[in-house]
Amino acid sequence: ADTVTLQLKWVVQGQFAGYLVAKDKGFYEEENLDVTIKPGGPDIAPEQVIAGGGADVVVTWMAAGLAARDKGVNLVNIAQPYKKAGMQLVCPKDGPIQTTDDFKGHTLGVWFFGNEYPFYAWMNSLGIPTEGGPDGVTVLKQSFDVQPLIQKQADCISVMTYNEYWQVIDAGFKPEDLIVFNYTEMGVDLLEDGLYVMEENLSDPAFKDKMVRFVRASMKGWQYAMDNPEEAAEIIMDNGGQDENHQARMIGEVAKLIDTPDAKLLVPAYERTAKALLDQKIIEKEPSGAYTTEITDAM
Amino acid sequence: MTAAMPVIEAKKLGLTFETGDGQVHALSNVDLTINTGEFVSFIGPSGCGKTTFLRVIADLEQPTSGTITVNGMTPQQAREQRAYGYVFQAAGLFPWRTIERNVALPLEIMGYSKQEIAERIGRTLDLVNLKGFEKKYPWQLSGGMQQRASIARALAFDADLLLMDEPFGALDEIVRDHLNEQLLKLWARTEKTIGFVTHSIPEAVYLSTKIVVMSPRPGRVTDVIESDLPRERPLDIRESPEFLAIAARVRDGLRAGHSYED
Amino acid sequence: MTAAMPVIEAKKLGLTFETGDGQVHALSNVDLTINTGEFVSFIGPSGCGKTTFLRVIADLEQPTSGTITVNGMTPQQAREQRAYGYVFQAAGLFPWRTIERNVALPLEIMGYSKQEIAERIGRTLDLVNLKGFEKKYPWQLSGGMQQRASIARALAFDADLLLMDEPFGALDEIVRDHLNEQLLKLWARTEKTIGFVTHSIPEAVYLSTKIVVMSPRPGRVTDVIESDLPRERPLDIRESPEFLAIAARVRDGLRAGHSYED
Amino acid sequence: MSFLLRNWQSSLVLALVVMSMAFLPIISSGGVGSAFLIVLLIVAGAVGAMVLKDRIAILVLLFGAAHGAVWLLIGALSGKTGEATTSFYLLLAASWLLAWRLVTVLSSIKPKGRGVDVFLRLFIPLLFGAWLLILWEAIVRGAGIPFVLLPPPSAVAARFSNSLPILAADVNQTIFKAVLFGYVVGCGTGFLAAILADRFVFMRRGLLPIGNLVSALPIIGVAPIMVMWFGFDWQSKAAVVIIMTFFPMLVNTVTGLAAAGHMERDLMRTYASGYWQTLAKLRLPAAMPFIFNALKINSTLALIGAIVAEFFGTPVVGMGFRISTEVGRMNVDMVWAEIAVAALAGSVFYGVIALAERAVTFWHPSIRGG
Amino acid sequence: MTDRLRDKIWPVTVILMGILAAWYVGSYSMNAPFQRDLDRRAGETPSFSEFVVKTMSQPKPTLPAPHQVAQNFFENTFLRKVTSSRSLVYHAGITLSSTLAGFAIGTVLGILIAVGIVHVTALDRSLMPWIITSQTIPILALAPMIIVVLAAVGITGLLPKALISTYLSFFPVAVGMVKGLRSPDVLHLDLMRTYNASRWETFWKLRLPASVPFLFASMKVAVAASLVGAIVGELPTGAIAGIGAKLLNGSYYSQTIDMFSALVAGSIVAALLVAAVGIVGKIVERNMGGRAA
Ligand SMILES: Nc1ncnc2c1ncn2[C@@H]1O[C@H](COP(=O)(O)OP(=O)(O)OP(=O)(O)O)[C@@H](O)[C@H]1O
Ligand SMILES: Nc1ncnc2c1ncn2[C@@H]1O[C@H](COP(=O)(O)OP(=O)(O)OP(=O)(O)O)[C@@H](O)[C@H]1O
Ligand SMILES: Cc1ncc(C[n+]2csc(CCO)c2C)c(N)n1
Ligand SMILES: [Mg+2]
Ligand SMILES: [Mg+2]
Repeated sequence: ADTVTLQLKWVVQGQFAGYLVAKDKGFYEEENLDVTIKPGGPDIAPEQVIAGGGADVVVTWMAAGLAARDKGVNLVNIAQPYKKAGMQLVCPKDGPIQTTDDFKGHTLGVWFFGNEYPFYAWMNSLGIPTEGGPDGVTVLKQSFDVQPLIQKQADCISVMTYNEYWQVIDAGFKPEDLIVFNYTEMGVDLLEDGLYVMEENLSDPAFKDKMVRFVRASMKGWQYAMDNPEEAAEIIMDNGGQDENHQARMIGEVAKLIDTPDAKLLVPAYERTAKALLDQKIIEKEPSGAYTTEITDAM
Repeated sequence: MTAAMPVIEAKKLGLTFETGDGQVHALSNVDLTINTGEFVSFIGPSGCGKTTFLRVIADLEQPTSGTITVNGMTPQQAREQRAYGYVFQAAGLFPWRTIERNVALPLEIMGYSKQEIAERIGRTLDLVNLKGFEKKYPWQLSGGMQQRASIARALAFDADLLLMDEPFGALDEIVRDHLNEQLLKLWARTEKTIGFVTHSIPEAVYLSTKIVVMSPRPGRVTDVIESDLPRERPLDIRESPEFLAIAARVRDGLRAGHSYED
Repeated sequence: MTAAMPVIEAKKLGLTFETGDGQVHALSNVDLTINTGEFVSFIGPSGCGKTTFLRVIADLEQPTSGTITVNGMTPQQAREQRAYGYVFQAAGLFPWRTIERNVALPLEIMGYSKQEIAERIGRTLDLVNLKGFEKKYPWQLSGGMQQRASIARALAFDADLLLMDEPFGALDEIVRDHLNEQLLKLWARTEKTIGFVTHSIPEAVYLSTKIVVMSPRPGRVTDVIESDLPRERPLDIRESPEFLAIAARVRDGLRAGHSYED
Repeated sequence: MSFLLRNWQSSLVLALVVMSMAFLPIISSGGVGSAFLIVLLIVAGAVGAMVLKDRIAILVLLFGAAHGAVWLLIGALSGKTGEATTSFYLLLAASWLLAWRLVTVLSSIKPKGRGVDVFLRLFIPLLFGAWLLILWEAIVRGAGIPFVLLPPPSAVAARFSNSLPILAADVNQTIFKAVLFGYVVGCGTGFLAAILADRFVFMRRGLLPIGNLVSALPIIGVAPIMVMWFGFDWQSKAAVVIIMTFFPMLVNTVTGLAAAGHMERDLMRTYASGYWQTLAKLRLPAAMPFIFNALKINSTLALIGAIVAEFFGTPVVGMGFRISTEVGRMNVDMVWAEIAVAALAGSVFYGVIALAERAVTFWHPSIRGG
Repeated sequence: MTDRLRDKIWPVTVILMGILAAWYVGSYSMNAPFQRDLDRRAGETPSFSEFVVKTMSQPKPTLPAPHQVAQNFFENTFLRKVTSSRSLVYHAGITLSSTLAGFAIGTVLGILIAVGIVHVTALDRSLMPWIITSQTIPILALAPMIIVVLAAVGITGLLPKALISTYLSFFPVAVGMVKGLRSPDVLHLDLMRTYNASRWETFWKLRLPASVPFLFASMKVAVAASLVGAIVGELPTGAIAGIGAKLLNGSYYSQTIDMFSALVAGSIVAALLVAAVGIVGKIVERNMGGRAA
């Protein structure tokens, strides 16, 4: 069987259910693939792993992928399972922030490590400086958790619809207690989990074929996970996930972002992402060849 | 002179060390009385318990049998009243203090005034002939000089009871004679009681009013010799027949304590 | 006896220590020749440079002027040929070794066989009367016993040149006499050359074929006395007029080196 | 023979040069022209170091040969990243050996004047460090290691000099706020706890086991909790530093307080010296080498602690923040620039403490020279 | 036995009680604000005693109460199979193995470096400052890169984590040993010189025994540092197993109770390790004729 190593962006959780299910259910084997899944974690940059030869294909966010490409790691998006962004900013309703006009002079929790681009793009479009002071917002590098909201260290924090949002709810907030700013709904979303490979590998037809089979099996896994969230959560738990109910719920939420599991990249979303990065000078030159539809077309 | 009052009274004193491979009887059945103003020398083969006895007096070692009183108190009480000046067998100077600061150490602890300290440092360093070495550190001095500094340290403050463990062992004869004389003068002037360990028979006889001869395994007192030499002792008293007679008695006592005789 | 061949030849030897507050002239202009099989004592006030001179011979200190040869070589070469046995002023036993392992140390280093080592430990500990203390650690021994152990350590191996820095300072007269005799016997038997620092005039005269009197600040040789006493020396030779005459000369030399005279 | 052994570096250099001839050229797409000059330089250095008598001449020759050769080697790489051949690495190793020889000769100098001594004390380690960087540069560029894995030092240096204001702000946040405060408080409380444990047997018996348990807390777990308790600004980082520095100080001080000799303690006993007097005049001075040991260990721990704690929630300034953020942005050169700053600051910090140690424990055999 | 009670158990118990009391007070006051918010949003007005109970039974408290931690710790230690990934014993075992591996390598490396520094002037002059500098590099910044680079050359599993432990633990050993190897008396060194003892013999018979107290003091610090290294090393490896993984996952889901019981487990491991080193040190010193202080 052909071997494939996949590097995840984060620890094992419902966010990556499709790949884990595909492996567990033997979908990869059916495609004659022997897939190794490497979990990620804080400060594991998948772009670095693939550049070092530690993986054949990685899951990462497009902003990070394009930034890496700009730095000479020639990543190419071969598939985009997540159609919509899951990131949002939530604020307690009894706090000072009700609308985007209230941001000035307050503290917002933001995830860094390549996850900060959508936030800065949004602030950029709102015209709010991020250096603090009465006319800008104070940015706080948010930890892994939702504590800054509970501790009132920040007035709003970043959450993923499928993960931290539910932790806020679990902590005793009711949905009606929260003001939510969803990046997708506001039209300032950047593409999230996609599959990326090194450009030089793509010139090899055998590799291309391997990727076609890989993406096909992965999407079959996603379909299965969306149809059987309980069983998928079980599989995730077996692979080191935490909190079974939370994982099942996460898969349900992720399903909403994936929509139809065809992994096709929406070119307008790509272009919006690239433009936002250019506008903020996160990348210096207009990206070209940063995606290919050949793999998904061949599925 | 005040009437002879016992400063130290040891009765059936015994001390046994527990070591990894059995017991060492350092002292056994020691009976001894030392009166105020006496100058008592301890002499005996090495390992016979001289140091141990001095340490018991100074409350540095606890006897395992018998009793001992110092000025009618327990050694601990006496120590807490700062009754002792102690010169150890090794110099034991603090390497981070200069010679003068080493001498100043007990004075600082006992709360002498700055001025008084300076004055006493000068006086005692002069006494042991270490003028000019005030600012040196111990490791910059020869062994004998270190030992003299440690003597100065013990003489700098006013303890009624001076315990000296081979203080002059590392000194040459001339300095030793000089210091012997100085010590006698100091003793005559201050009426201190002195306990003095030495290996030199002439030194013991020259200095003491009482000589305690000890013998080892187990450490015990084999002879106590009261000296009838006058209190005023010029150095040439050492050639006098009385002196030589006492010395001979000490030598005999010592020899008896040794296992080898050839 | 082999013809007198110089073992040590010092010419205009000088050594100055640099200290924080100025120079100390420990040795200056020392001229001295020591021949094979001689027993040379160094005597002088404390701080006059005796230890320093021994250390220069043993290549532990580098002279700052003049020259010195040992067996016609530099001290370093002689040291590399293991020409020295050295007894330091302080015992310097290794606290983590028992007495017998301490004595075994040089033997191990010089590659003696196990059996030979055991045999020599027994013999030398016997010589210094420390039988029964083989398994004790240094801190379980009295000061004099430690010093004797360190002497045993230096005698255990066969060095042609034995340097001893106040080896008997901490011992009582009887043991001292005993060890003096033993040392003389050993010397007669092995024809070692011995450099010996002492503060005792009788000891120096009793042991030596040559007595070097030194004086301090700066350390220099003020007198070299050749002893014409016979090589065979019973202990009572110390009462003979020849002996006393030499002793008197040494005492005068010593006294001249001291600043205080009363 | 012994002549060859005494200077084994030179002999090995010549062997390496001969071997490198078999693998020419040094750059896979290049000629052998510059290689000739490099080989000449290296051989001159090696042979010179063996035959010359004058030490100054040897030093000058070695310095010139080693650095000239490596300069040419790295120069040959410009525009040809990743094309180094075996021959390149052999010559690189040869020039490095020459530098080693240089350091060996320099170290054997027993300086007379104080100025020369200070110069050597600084120059030798700097030379060593410079060669670490040189080797890093040559290997990264020679082997074409991806920039996002390990950037060459030259790129780091460029980034460093372009980002001084950011670096300064980060240092201010991390070192001047968190580290210094945490270090002083952590070492101070560790010291006081040690005294307390020493003074009251009850405390020692009760506090030491619990102290061991609590203070060996893995800081990784503590950091998020500290952020929860003390907020995301520098106070929580200082708290982490306090926890990290407390344990070494406690342990070392307790050990040090037991280090005074038996005779010295007996001496103080005969003076009926009180606890505090014995502490001040005997046991603390005797404990100083141990206390400084802790101060030195802590100086590096404090820096690591503060930086690592910033991985968990901070304002958008600070060395740890910058490092974790810039890794995510693939600005690995900025990461290394921050690491360089951390290393520099840490070394200075350590150096200051080492100087203080020399001044305070001047009497210790290890300082007097043993 | 009564001695033991008086000398060991009683003081520890008293101080523990004090800490526990302070902890309860702390967890009340730290959890109260959030509880008040919760109640306000839910429109409840509990009595004071009800409120206190609530602050001590939050599922994700800011500072969990001791009994919450104790219960969690008990469940996860004693009621789970040791092979289960929910067992703290299992996680502690994983961490312990890389700690020990790293500690062993680090100690050996530290000793070797110290020996080199004490014996080779060129190393003494050039290496020491860089060893110190090495410790100022924030390891967590390097850890992911080390793991990535090592994985790229095919080294995975225990070794990368152990190497991070090594990195942290070699330093105290190296510094302590340099000091220890230089600690012999001048007199003792002179003695060896008169024997013309080789460097090796001087090292083996003098420097090494003299350095033993220093070695064990540094090893105590090093073993604690190793544990930190192992935990740090577990974070970027996918955080699947080990105390570090428990901590990370706990913090990722704000499961403070889990985090605290993982911390307790870590501390116990640390204390056991430090105690073990201490005991070995005592035994060695006793066999070297050590004298009770
Ligand atoms: N701490 C100790 N532990 C075990 N034995 C000891 C200890 N201190 C001394 N001894 C033993 O007690 C005996 C008496 O020792 P002490 O030091 O009193 O002798 P000393 O008469 O002063 O000898 P010296 O003239 O050699 O100094 C010796 O046999 C010694 O080995
Ligand atoms: N390391 C040193 N640094 C500075 N001065 C020193 C050093 N060693 C010795 N001296 C000085 O050199 C002089 C000679 O010292 P040395 O030890 O040789 O005397 P000594 O004759 O052996 O005396 P003693 O009989 O007291 O042992 C002394 O004044 C001493 O202070
Ligand atoms: C350092 C750090 N980075 C990101 C997140 C948030 N997070 C958790 S999952 C996820 C999606 C990744 O695909 C994101 C952004 C965090 N908590 N800590
Ligand atoms: Mg004694
Ligand atoms: Mg001397």
